[in-house]
Amino acid sequence: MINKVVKNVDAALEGITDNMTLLVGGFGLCGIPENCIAGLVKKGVKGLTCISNNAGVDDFGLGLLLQTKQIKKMVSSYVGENAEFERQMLSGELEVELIPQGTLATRCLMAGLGIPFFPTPAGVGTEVAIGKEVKSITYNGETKDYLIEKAFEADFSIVKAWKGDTAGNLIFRSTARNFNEPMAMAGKITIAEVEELVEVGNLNPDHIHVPGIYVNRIFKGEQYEKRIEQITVRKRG
Amino acid sequence: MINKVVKNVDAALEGITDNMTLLVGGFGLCGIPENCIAGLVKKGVKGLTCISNNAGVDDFGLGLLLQTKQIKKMVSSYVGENAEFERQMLSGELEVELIPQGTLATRCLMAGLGIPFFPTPAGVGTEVAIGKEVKSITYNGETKDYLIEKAFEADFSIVKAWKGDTAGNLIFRSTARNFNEPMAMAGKITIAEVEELVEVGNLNPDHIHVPGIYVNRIFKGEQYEKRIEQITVRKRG
Amino acid sequence: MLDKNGIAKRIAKEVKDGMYVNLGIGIPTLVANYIPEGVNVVLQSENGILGMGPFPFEGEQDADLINAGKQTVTLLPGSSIFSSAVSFGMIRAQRVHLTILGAMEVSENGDIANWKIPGKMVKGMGGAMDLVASAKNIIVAMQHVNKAGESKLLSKCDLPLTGIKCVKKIVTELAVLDILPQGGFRLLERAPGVSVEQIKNATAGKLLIEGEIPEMQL
Amino acid sequence: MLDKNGIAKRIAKEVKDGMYVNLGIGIPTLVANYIPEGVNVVLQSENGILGMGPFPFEGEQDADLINAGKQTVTLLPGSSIFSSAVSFGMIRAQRVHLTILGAMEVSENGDIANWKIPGKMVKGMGGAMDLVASAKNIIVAMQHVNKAGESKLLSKCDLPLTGIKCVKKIVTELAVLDILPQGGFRLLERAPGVSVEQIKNATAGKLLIEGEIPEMQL
Repeated sequence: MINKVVKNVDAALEGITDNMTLLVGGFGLCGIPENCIAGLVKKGVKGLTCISNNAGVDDFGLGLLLQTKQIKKMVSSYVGENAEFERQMLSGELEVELIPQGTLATRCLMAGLGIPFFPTPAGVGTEVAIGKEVKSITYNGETKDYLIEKAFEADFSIVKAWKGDTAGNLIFRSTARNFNEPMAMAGKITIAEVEELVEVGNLNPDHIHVPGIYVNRIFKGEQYEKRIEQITVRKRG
Repeated sequence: MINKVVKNVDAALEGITDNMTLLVGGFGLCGIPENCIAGLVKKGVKGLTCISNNAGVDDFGLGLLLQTKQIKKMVSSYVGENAEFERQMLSGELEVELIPQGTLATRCLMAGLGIPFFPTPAGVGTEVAIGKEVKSITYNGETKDYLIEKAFEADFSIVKAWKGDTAGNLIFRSTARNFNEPMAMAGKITIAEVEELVEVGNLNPDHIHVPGIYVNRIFKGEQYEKRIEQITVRKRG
Repeated sequence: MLDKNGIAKRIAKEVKDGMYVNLGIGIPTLVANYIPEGVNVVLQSENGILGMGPFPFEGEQDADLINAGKQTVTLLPGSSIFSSAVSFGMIRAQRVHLTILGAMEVSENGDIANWKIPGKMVKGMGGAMDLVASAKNIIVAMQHVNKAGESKLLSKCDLPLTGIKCVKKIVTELAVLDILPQGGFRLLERAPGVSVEQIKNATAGKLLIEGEIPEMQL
Repeated sequence: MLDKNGIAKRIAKEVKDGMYVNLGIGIPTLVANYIPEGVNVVLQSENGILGMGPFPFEGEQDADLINAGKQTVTLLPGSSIFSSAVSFGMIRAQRVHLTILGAMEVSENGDIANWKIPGKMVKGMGGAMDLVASAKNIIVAMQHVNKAGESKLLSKCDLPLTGIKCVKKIVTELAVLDILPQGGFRLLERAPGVSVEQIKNATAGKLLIEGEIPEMQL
């Protein structure tokens, strides 16, 4: 097997320089690569374009990189759980591109599958369609318009998994899978941080969500806060 | 949960009529829906178009449906482990469309993802490209030609899984996963036969390969021969 | 006139046995509380769940298990987990039968606007554009008029669109209406105590009233 | 002159530490036997394996575990299993670094023909067209001449093509050659005991010979 283990977050982030484009996994604060984000803050790279479904909250997730003004542009489907984000966007300091969530996820998957563009009906007739090729397609007897969307071409993917092995194989836990799975497949270089790093032979090959071939570097995160954005509970009857 | 269980193979195959197009899972004889194929022989439907990576051997797999001349057309990537197939093809009784294996798999996956066409470089400059749209695309700095291929529009998908639950969730075992996973996602109606059918709650939601939403009917196959096409072994040193 | 729970209760009657359903944030989320026993439906959450259950009991919340509204939830027996890419794949492939979501405006040809108000902070469309572009059946839960008393059922939407020609049915505090293939809001039911006249006054788009309009049964 | 195992042995030297490799049926399969200890490579089988191991011990074969040649195989620790769709996805996305496969003909501009002979029973291209269209590095293991003594390294392929401008290197019983970006077979090494003259006579396409051609080190 090919060993993908790097010693720590600094080694994992090697080669990330100013003005690069990063795919950053997670949905809300669920399954975000906490250690890599902290590492990027410490590293101080600037002018980043971050493609991530959300932009974190003020003091956690990508919000940390917004506070330090390391992000030039966000590509997301839903933002604004974050006062600093709003301030930077309204002041024009931060560029924001909003795209449909399914388009975002699929642009990742298609990068991982080597399919440079794909049609989707999402956004037809809306401002998302501006400047995009529109094609009328009949499929399964239904004719409708589709936008032609492009697979991402990001420099690095940064994802967080539950378990990983030294060969880079990843297993996610519950809805922390979200964008981490397609983004892990999409980057030119994929960095995975995991809660538990095991030797090869300890993961069932049938349970692996992302094969190690897609992962260039893997390390065990030092600690995980795993913050919850909205705790919603019910009382025991 | 929505219960997808049907009582037996006959109930599972209900609605399959002459001249329909079926996606049939498996690679070689590995992971083929043995019980459904036997059921189709018994049912006697004719003029079928079968999309399947291979065409079985003379006395097993899709070869059984060739013997009874129920197949009008095969769409496959590799055939001919089968004398009757060869005879019917050479005599013109059987129509054969050969397409690249990755194109075959991806045409299934894209159907399951609602993406009616996609570009692939496979087959550019070969006879596979005849009559197809060719597009020059620059992706990740590399410019090359791609063929535009279409997602399948099959009437039924017939797949075999290892375990399934009453909600239609499927788990495959080892390389019996192959085309079964994307084909399960691709049919207008998907029929899954399984070695073990369990009640909901017995499968780990993180281990499921095909979510039950894609599966319309599920049943436990009566028996599995699981024949091996080429036993290759080594002697203990 | 219905309150939010009343609207949810009425929409719940549209949810049929055997459906896979995606519920948006707000009133649509409440619909889950009114689906009758014996009607087996599976709730999809677009961040990667089929078989979403109720909120967890206090202390049992799991940071790795949230819904598309970022709330902690639970999984029912028979649930499955998948990536965001597969989630929108099954939506795009029309395996999710029914989408219920909120709207700021709906037009008489079925256009919907629910993500952006020019001049205000824009949070994004999330998965709404994907859902409305693909779902075969879309029911909108909304207020018939805005706070200024202006109709939100228009001949043409003023706000930036989320999707076009997609809404099939609307349930408001005043009425149930469907949208005809050739265009126009067809009045189907009145909310308890609401007159046809009130609905007429609250609807700016083309309203079709044929025969006697019954009162909703909740 | 090399036998099949000799060709495989020579190709094995092209396999570098850290590579993901797809081996075709025939001679390419033998390459696995000659990869030196300490060179960590992962074998991909396009039916859905990364980390393919050797054939199983007698009696331990598993009908659910085969390779793309439909032979029973084993899995090494650290292997993973995936669908055919993901398998060709990783091939198309160029995550598989090296493809080694057989050929009936190769042309001086890197075209390859290896799936069809007109008039004979055609079995199909399997995954070959996908592999040659996407792999960044393609090495062909083949006989320099056919049974009739005719060269299989041509200026232009006669047989139906599998892919165009894709072959990077060729190892035959006589020689190692690479294909130049501008076209032409460049002779790199002679098989033990084979003269440049023999290779010239066996090569119909444009052959480039620069300086002294060393004998292969096996």
